[in-house]
Amino acid sequence: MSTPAANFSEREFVIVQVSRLVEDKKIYWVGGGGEPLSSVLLAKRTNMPNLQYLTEDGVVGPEAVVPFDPLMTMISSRANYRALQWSTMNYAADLAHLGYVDYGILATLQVDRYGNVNSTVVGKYEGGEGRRFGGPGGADSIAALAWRTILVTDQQKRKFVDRVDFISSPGFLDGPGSREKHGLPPGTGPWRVYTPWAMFGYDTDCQLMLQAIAPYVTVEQVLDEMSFKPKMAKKIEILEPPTEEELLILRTQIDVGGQVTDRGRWVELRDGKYCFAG
Amino acid sequence: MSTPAANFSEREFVIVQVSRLVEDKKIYWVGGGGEPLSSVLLAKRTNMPNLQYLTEDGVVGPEAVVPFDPLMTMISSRANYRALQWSTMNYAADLAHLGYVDYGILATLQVDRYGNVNSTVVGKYEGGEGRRFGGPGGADSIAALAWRTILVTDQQKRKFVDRVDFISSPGFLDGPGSREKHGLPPGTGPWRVYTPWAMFGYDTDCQLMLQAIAPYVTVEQVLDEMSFKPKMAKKIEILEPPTEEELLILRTQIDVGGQVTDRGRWVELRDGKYCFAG
Amino acid sequence: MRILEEGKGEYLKVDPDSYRAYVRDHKPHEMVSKLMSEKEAVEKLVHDGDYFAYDCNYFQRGPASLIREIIRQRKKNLWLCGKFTYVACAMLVEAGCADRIDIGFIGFGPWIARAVRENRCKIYEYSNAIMTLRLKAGAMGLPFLPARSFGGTDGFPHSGCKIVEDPYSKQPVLLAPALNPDVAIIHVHQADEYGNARVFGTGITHQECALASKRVIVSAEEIVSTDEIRRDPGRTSIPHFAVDAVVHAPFGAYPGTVQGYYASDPEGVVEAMGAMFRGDFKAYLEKHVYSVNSHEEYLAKVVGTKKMAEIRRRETIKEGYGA
Amino acid sequence: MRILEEGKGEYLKVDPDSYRAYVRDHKPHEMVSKLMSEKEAVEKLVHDGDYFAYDCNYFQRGPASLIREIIRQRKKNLWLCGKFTYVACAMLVEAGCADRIDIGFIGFGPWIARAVRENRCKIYEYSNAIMTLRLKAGAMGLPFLPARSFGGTDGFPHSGCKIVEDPYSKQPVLLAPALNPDVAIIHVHQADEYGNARVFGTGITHQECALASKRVIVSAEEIVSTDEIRRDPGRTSIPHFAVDAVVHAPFGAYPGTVQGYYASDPEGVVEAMGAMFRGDFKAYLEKHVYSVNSHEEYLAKVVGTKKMAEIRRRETIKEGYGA
Repeated sequence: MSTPAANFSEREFVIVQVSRLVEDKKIYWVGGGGEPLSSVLLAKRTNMPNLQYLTEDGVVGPEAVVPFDPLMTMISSRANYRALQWSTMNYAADLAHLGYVDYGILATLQVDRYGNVNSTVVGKYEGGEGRRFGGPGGADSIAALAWRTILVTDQQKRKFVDRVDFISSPGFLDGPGSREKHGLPPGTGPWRVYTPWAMFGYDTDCQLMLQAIAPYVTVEQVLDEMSFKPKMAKKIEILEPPTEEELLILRTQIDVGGQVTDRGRWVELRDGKYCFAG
Repeated sequence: MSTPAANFSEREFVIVQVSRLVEDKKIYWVGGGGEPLSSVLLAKRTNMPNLQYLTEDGVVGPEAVVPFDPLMTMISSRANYRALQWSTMNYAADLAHLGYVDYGILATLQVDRYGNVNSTVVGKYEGGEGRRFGGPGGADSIAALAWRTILVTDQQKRKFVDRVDFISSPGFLDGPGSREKHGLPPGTGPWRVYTPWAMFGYDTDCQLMLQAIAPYVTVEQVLDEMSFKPKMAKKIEILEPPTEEELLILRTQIDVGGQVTDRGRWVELRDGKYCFAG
Repeated sequence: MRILEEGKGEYLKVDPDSYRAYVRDHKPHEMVSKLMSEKEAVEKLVHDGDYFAYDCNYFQRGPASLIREIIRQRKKNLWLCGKFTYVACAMLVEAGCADRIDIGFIGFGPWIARAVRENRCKIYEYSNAIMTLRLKAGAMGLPFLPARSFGGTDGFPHSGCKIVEDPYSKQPVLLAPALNPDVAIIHVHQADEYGNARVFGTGITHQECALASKRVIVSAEEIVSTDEIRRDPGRTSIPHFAVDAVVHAPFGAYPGTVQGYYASDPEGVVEAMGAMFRGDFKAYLEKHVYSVNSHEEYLAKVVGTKKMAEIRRRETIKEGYGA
Repeated sequence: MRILEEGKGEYLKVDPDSYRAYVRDHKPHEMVSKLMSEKEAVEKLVHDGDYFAYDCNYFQRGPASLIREIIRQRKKNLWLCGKFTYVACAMLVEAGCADRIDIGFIGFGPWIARAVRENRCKIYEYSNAIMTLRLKAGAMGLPFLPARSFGGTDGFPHSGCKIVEDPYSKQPVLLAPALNPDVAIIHVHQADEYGNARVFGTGITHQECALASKRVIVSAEEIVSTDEIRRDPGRTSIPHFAVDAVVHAPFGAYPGTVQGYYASDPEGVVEAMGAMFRGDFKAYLEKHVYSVNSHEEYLAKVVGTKKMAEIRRRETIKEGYGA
């Protein structure tokens, strides 16, 4: 049942990677829908049935019925089915303030060396000249209050920048000590960044560090798709590809319509090696 | 049906007086049980069926089933029957903060010239030498936040003092402007003090003013039972005695066991005049 | 308690004392029937220039029919509480109803971007949680509430938040200014004619919005008796005295869902999202707002009984959504 | 934000960061069964010297059986959260379990008065609402919450509250320090084995106590399945991860009431009140606490099946007290 898959999309790859980080004994706050929620739903259906997560609408530990109608990842009967508790947003924020959120999972538009997240504007903020996006939403609270934040983003030069154009949600801001200086609780911050090509952690100086790559890319390819050079782990690991079982669950139960995964390139196993398809 | 009663206790008199102040279109926060709650329950059963009150346990607009078991004036099925909303204490305080509480009604142990209320200690606080009581409870919030506070107390020298031994719940503190100085919202404060013998209001300088007396006492008797001389209204009114109807409801529906009213002296109508019995 | 940092964004004046006086003088403390049509409620209670909050959003148990009515009545210069929402802010800006937005999360779209560039719309930056906290402060009658988030962001300087030295821990802590909107609209499962209202399931800030706002319109899927409310007071989410108008609006959240009652209409959701992404709500507003005079007419002519039956049928989960 | 006035009363240290770390390291984030006996729960979770909060009181849906167990185990040097309560503080002081009390309202009685005079018990002054607000601040993970009451009282100087200049309105506003008790006990209608708990009807601060406190014991009239909890998540008052022990305690509030389940026992109430007013709990404690080894034995030997049947029968009102 754990046969490595021969065919999968980059998106599927990243969802599977994040799902494997998830632990039964921890509580997650999942930002929005997309990859973060798919990862958690996948984990719940692979080997973590007791996994608990909350979302912005104050739902605690639901047993969501998938798939969802478009955008219906919160305040909907399927997303909130058989929860342990229903409440409202300030309650979710209270739990996060209290330290109950072990991990936050966020999809991000743009991320920088210190794990700061931009979901507000690409380009210049003043005068409305840049390209404007929706704002931090619930991500700011997750990034500020979860003990460890897992970010999911694309491996693209414009998304992986030395300094985000606008800090919508805090990473390590300017480095060690600066979160606390601005009133955020100590011991928190970004922990991992996943892209379809790589996994990053953080060094003790709070700077991004490449730790592992996908089996279908090289370190050079990854670095080419970043606007800055990250720190490098002593040994760069190779991430395990999705298994057939994981993909089956993802495709038939969670992302049935392909809304989440139907972007990015496809990967195939060719002559015992993973490479981009076509 | 509105025959003046020929026989009643001082306690019954004061409950009836306060009940007549109550208005259908206002919201009351009733402190504890005793006279304040009895007055409101009586009002609800005379001519104000839609009267709404809340209590410390976050009940909004109950249709209480009387009588209650001893002390069961809150968090009990009879006291909270058919409420409009059930919640908890912080919610009651929120409503009071918001200005929803038109009137607060409080029974007090000791009250002073400025309407300050003592329910903490009679005598010296330091060293525990004075006689100690239970503390402000919910009364402090009522006294601070209700637009108008109605106090109920005994007409006794030791209860009616120039300055209370300990301000448990705020009246006008030291006079005009001092509530605001200590963070209390403007436009609030004590409004009436009822005793079995008299009704007091407040002058523009925030000092207690005798406005009316019971038909069975004289102004001199009232003043004799105060440790200070209050301001006097231009005309001292005579309070109307309870009616037979009011007493019937009070005795048969509300204070059936006599727990609330079975203290103080009895009053009777003798030769067309009210006087103390016996 | 030193102020360490201050945002410079304009914010609705914090004045809990005036709000208290408003509550005393204008909120309906007595039980009076407030049933009225959407038209009447919006005419009476939504004023040009208001700070305006709607709870939830156009797709998720939001007051979609009331938002359409506000657009239909061509309200002007609203200041929007833009938290946890997709298309409604963009619709309101494009329809000419709004010119300021406090942002937690909104579907921004090219139209708002254009309006911002042309200085027709001002943006202030928050997060969803800070906006809901501001409403909570407003609903508690307090001037502010502290929080441990939002500091250090680039949104902070464009907000009304401050960072002070906590006099207890001596650590920096953020303060969020209380928000008391002029008007709020909230869609609920059930309400009685006085405004005692029940929301089943999760939500964003329905109770906070109702208690924090000067004028409150509740639209309800079902009007129930006050006896029914009194039968289960633990289910009451909003007390009558916070509410100024009760509108009976079955399918009031369409094209969105009301959990336990009906599913969203994916087609309707995609149509609205598409208009937002294109930055062109003209056709959408024409079809869904201006072509009809009321929600009843909208249901009859635009939505249709077939669609209504279908979304009811698709909402198979009922557990937890009834008293 | 200037500090204008400061209370000088000792108060439990405000340290939200340490509480967060405690929650991360010690709260049971996973679903594990926590069913245990009262004896075991109190042995494990109530420590000498703890700051100890019980919700409601000995007469009104309070954890009366757990309070008796704490006395039976002769816990020492507890610091009591004395809000909205009659006899329990006096019992705990007289039994030698407690030597500090934060007072909102307690039945004081001559025994505590004597203990205070003899410097065996320290008193700090608050109000019920300020104590519940302190717990709320603790339950929100914040260092303080503002309030518009308690300033100007003679309790204020004996408290941990401060009055500061509100940086928004520039008016004086009170701050109440957050309270994160070491241990809290809460009696509820229903709980599952993990601690997901339901309170029906009104209450004081059950949710706040559970979320604010390091160690939490829930005693429940009924143990229900997690499926039953999941059937109606809107009824959940306390989530499992806040709870460290679940004790099945039918008639756990005796001699008090559990609304909808059983009435109070007026005789039992008067007996306890009488002991308090006399300032002599010796006979009361002997009979109701020390003469038995457990709540089960207490029900069998002291209360008796007749009394239990009677108070169940007298609780005729059920409306609103069931899921």
